[in-house]
Amino acid sequence: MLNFLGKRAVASAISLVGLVLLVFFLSRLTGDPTGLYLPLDASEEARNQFREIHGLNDPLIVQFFSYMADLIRFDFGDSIRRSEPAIDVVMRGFAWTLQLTFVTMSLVVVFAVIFGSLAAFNVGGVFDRIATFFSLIGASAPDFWIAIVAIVIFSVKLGWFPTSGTGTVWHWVMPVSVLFIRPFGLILQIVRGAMITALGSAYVKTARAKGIKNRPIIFVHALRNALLPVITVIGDQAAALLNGAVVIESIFGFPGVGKLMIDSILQRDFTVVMAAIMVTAMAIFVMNLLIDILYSILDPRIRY
Amino acid sequence: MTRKTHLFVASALASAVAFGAQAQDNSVTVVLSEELEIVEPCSSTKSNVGRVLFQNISETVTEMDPKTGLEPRLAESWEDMGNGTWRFSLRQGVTFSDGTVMDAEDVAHSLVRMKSPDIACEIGAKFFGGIDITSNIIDAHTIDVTADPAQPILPMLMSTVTVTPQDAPLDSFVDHPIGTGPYTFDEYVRGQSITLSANPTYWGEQPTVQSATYVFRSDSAVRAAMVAAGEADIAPNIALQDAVNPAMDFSYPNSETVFLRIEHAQAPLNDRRVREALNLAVDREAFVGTILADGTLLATGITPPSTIGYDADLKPYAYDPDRARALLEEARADGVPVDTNITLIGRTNNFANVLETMEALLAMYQEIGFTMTLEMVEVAEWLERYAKPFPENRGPQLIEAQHDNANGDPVFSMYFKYHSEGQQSGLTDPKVDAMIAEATAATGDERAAKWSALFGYLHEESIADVMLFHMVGFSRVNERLDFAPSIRTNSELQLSQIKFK
Amino acid sequence: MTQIQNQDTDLPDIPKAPNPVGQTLQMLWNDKFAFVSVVFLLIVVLCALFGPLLLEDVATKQNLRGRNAPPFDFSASWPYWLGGDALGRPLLARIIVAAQNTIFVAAGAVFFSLIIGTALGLVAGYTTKTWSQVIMRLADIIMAFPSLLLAVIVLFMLDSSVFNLVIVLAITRIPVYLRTARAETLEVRERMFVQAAQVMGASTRRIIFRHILPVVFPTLVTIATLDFAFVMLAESALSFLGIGIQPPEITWGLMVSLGRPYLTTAWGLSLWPGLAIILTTLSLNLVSNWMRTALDPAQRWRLENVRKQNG
Amino acid sequence: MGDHLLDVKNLSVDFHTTHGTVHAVRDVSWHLERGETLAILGESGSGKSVSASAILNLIDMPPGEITSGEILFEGKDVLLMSAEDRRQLNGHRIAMIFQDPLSHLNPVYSIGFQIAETMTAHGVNKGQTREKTIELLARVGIPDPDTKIDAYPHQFSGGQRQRIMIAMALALKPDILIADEPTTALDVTVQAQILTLLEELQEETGMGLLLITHDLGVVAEVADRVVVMNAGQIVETGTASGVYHSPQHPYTKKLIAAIPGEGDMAEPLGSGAEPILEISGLSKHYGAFVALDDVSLTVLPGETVAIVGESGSGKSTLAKTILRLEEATGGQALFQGQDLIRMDANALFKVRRDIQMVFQDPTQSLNPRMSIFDIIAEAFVIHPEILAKQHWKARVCELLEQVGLKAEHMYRHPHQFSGGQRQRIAIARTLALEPKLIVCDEAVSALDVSIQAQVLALLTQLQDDLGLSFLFIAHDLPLVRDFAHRVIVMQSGKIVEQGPVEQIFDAPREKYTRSLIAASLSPDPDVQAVRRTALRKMQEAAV
Repeated sequence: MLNFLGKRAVASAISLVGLVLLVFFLSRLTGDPTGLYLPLDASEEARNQFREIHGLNDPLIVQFFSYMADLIRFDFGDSIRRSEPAIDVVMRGFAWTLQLTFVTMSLVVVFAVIFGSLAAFNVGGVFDRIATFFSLIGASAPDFWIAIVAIVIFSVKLGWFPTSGTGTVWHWVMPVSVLFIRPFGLILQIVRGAMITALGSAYVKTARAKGIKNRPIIFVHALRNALLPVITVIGDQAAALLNGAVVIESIFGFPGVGKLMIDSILQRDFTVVMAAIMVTAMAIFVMNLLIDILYSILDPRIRY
Repeated sequence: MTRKTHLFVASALASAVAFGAQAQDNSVTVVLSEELEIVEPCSSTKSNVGRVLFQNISETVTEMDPKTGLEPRLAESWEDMGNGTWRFSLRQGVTFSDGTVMDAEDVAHSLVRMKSPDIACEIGAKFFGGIDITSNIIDAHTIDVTADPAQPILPMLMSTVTVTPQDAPLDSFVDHPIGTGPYTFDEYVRGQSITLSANPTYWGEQPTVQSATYVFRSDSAVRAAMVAAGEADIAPNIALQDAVNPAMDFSYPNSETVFLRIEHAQAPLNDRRVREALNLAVDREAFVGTILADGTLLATGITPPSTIGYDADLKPYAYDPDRARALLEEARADGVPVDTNITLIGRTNNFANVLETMEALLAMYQEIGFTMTLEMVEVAEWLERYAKPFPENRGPQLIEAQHDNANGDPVFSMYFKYHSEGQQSGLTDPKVDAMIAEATAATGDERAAKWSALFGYLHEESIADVMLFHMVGFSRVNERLDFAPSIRTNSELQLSQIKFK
Repeated sequence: MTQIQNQDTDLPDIPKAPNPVGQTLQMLWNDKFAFVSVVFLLIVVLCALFGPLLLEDVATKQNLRGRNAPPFDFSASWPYWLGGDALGRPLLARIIVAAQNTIFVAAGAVFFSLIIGTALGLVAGYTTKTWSQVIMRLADIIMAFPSLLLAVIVLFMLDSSVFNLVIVLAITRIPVYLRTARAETLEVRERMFVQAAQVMGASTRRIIFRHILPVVFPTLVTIATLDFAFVMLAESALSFLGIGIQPPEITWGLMVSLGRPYLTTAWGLSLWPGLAIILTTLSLNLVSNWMRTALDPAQRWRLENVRKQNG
Repeated sequence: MGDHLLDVKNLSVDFHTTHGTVHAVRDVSWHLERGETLAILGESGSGKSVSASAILNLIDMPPGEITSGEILFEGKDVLLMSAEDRRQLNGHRIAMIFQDPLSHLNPVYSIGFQIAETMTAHGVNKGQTREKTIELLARVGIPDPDTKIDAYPHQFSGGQRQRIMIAMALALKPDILIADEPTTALDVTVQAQILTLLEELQEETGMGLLLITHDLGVVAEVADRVVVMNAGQIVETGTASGVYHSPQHPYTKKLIAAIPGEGDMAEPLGSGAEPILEISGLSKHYGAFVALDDVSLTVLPGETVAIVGESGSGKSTLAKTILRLEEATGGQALFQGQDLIRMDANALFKVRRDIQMVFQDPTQSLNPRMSIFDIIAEAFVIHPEILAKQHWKARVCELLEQVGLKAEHMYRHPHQFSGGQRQRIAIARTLALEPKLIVCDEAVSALDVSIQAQVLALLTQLQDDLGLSFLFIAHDLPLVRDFAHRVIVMQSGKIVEQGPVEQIFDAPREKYTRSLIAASLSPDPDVQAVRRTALRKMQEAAV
């Protein structure tokens, strides 16, 4: 196990270094941020001054090594846009994103697993058809569209939930619901497929021959086996959310890392972009590791 | 359903109702279109920074009122001492919210700070670019300010200068602004909200609004919905299509002017007939009340009608496709390469409906017979093309831009847009350079006349660019407030002017 | 019950070389949902092929004074039946014209990511550990690389053209195919028919392409059809954020995003193209389910014409 | 009429598929008494398991449908009971064990949990289950039950897993135990142990045992009465001994005739010929585990050399190593004088034509996505020098006919054939390369006896016609006895004994060989009764 963790850590570190290299040089190709921060009418002198302050005048390779030198001391640099440490800006947004991901994915998993299992138990039945139809529709509708329609209906017309923002539990209802739809549809399909396989397996036949009731057959015997492929997809979906639910965050005014990322990219706030990518990448690597560990917990045959 | 879930639903409804009532008593919530990156008074000409700080936290030396003209604020009076020097007498008994007394030292420091090379202060760069400002403290409440070159409108320029305490750092932005205004800056929860509350030691009249919360939503529909749902009181800026409720939605001229910048050096745009055809090809009237709001004015110059020197006699180019085609033919006959592909460049999210506007323009130009392609680009890319140095091998381009001048004097616009040395100028015309120089140096009626002459020359003689519209903005205001947006709402929101019904 | 399939009876005679086209059509007809979906997709493809040719002019004809015309005005000419857009252009005609770019972007992105991802995945699954490691790290990096940044980089350096968008979306989707192809390859390479081929002396290339790929491919095709939906929505989201395709180019996703500001006043502007996306992806899903069955010889009988008798 | 413990009367079950309706069983009647062992004998597809599934409500309806008949348990028709009442019977009054215990045990739960679950599902207090489970495990012979109770199915051997299944089934001392092919996948020695265990437990509890099997040897070992089924119908019933000695129905006769292990044994070939394959000192290590330890053997042209041994003896590893599917750790394998082990890729490619392999499971060794033509003609694609392209079709037809299939089969896919037909296709594929040596790795183990006989006859004929050599790997001794010239016995990666077939079967030297032979079952109940006594004595002597 320790050996496995070590190997994974090394692999993640390699990926991270590759990522840093790539992002650093590629993002610098998207132009000079100076114009974005100074007024249109700023003089060339002022522009040079600005570049000097932010180290943009040095050759790219020099910039890179000085960035790496700082990075080794866990100094991610300052945000140009906010004039505060980039890592602070990112961690603030990431805390929100992490919560949002956690809440959304927890609900998705619970509901997708329950509905998917029930659909699989009676393939071709009414429940199965309804669940399949709505999950497919849900998985193919543009989320920003749903989000705005939801605000118009539930906040303005009905006044049930606040339109946007954070603060109380009620502020979370709509962003979570909208984010919920797509992974729910997708994971429900996967659960259904995996459960059909599991319910047709030999050990389920054994359980029936033993006189086990239907509910434990579905949720004890079949489900734990069916979860293995499902977890992979859950991981992918959670990773997508961790990378930022940009559209939803910007509509609902949710101060997550996705919105931060897109703003920073458009504003060429490179230090924040780099820090945000590193933080989310680390989170994704850690999550993948957790998933592997979860595998071995769920399936005693898997040992690292 | 169990009893538990009943309770759950009931409490859900109960607390949902509570949101409607959240905006209450004498506090207001303002919903802005984007989060403030910095809360620095010397950059409060950025519109969202201005809406929070300008005259609420930080006050200026003088104040420009679009109706009455220049008014005293922190300075009670001023006089021209000659040679570019003006003397300002400051108000007595004014204290900063941290308790220190505001005096001439603070004004002098603010002037130095806004030009500090170590921070990119918006005000310094935007209004004092190319001008040396020195100050001389006469006594605690009297200060001489000298501009080189001399600025006849220095008192007006001083209406942009926010006064910060003398210990404000010269090399970094402040994150907790302190000013003399009617409000104090309480808290900035990054990513979420800013709160202000009334300053009990304010030198002036105590405002009605006792506290204010600013939140940020990038989507116009959401901002409008928040005011409609009672979660916010003012959305200073919403899109035309969201302004559907006459009881809540107010339009105001927002001092923005939309135009297409032409770089005269590029063929075929170097030909006056082609530029005229570009102007004649646009059916400006058709935009108003459709893509753009009712009340949008057709522009003849780059500054709105409230600016001095605005020439009301200039007539916008009327839609005349036949004449436009004829001009093109004429130019073609003279060997002008009129079939060269012209790139029409628009900036995404520049204003509501910018896309529709650009597409409509493209269709109109293609209708006349221009070979034109449209490119919509994000702001960084747009800047690369709009500001000097222009990119290599760019070919002929029409660049859409929106210019804001709410300060009442064209000087803030003309040099940068039309002078040969101007950062965004597409002209190299010695005559224009000379006219700008003269008008800048002039005062009073002479100044207005000289600006008028320049407007006329650019519009009729040179046909410098394709002037389009003076824009209209929309605000949504909760009906419990007594507040009407004005041209200044584009860049500031004085909470002290808000009353309750 | 396994007895059914394992019956050791003589199978009925079948014609010498079955006609694959006829057989496929028959199988399609036997699954009515899939049949309707294929018909719908064919219409979409026809729109994509000929729409711009025939309707370009109609679709770009602006009428500022007749903007946001309501739908279902059947007294108007047919392109206006779904109403007009913000510039008074007929929505139906625009949806038809936009089919070309939409399908091109989605198909292009899916195609390239499928090809590249599958190739890398097969290599990672069948060759040495070193290559496998290199490829997997690459997949990690791509996965952690935000697609938005990639879009900004590519579209800034190149142009915001349809083809460049295809590149962006294709790159971001590569890891999906890569990881699936690798996982399946690792499993399939242990199967006995692969060993049988090795024993016969089959080359590595032959084993990968003739034996492993056909077994892995149906899974990948299923993912690809689902990805179609994903790519269309991703393209739409990029447009929403202002870094995707820009007018005057037009896609369904862009239309949805352009119609968004009018949701409260002219809902049709984003609803109709949104519906086009939903119906297309729904059809693709149904067809992919059908295809998964039809591509699997062991499952194919479910779709074949029910013969009068079994032996 | 409620005299019998279990009475199945006129049962007919249909399965509705898109392919048409399949009559899985038609008008089947049999009964079972307390303390009695009834065997249902039949080959795959005979419908022998269907009535058992019907008893336990394991048939999915649809697609299944019980069209007629009744199943009386203690005089009550279970088919008329509510689903809940039937669940109460399952595991409590009637229990079942299956062929493949690995897939029939849930891989993700400990065996203790799965055994205890049977008890809790029928109302036993959770607190008592652990103790009872340990008792049960001890009873069925799982060593160290106190700790093994928390282990998972994959941590046990095949025989132990079946013991666990038995413990699970007997947890509540059911009146009836249904055993569906309980020993099919197991080694002979383990099979004998499991059957003994079942017999003992039946004596202890007095339960009725319903045994479903294809193996006459198993019938001979345990059954009192036997029901023979073919194509969904009962063709014959009687006592085990009666049916074996005087079968009435032609199908039964055919079945008994096909049983291997009764014919003449082959004479060894003259030793004058140059060996085609000469292996010496071959070894293969997986880390510390030694799979092959210094193995040496020879194969003559036209000779069949059988390798027998239990699972884990290294016989499959030997095959894979020779074919270079695994790399050997040491030793050499000379094929016509060239060392296969150290051959470079080019030479190996050439020699591949001469050494071929037939795999155990034809379902898995044929690519399901290729047509029969593609599968067989692949030989010509890989080795184009064999045949010009225009002759491929004709040659494939010829090969198909040679293995007893029809030419028009070549456009079909493997799933359209039965197991026996698939194995013929696999053989046709190897023949396409015109090899000199074919390695058969359990090539007929998965097939029904009658099919086994056909395939072996085919192989024998091919040997006679083409002079092929076979390296025949099997665990089934009677098969080997009929087919091989020489036999090699392997245990734990080592060769323990080798010699001509007659010597091995009639005068085995090694104790291990003797125990193997003793454990294999005779289809004759009378012979088997004698053997059983002998084996018991041997075991007692060992203890």
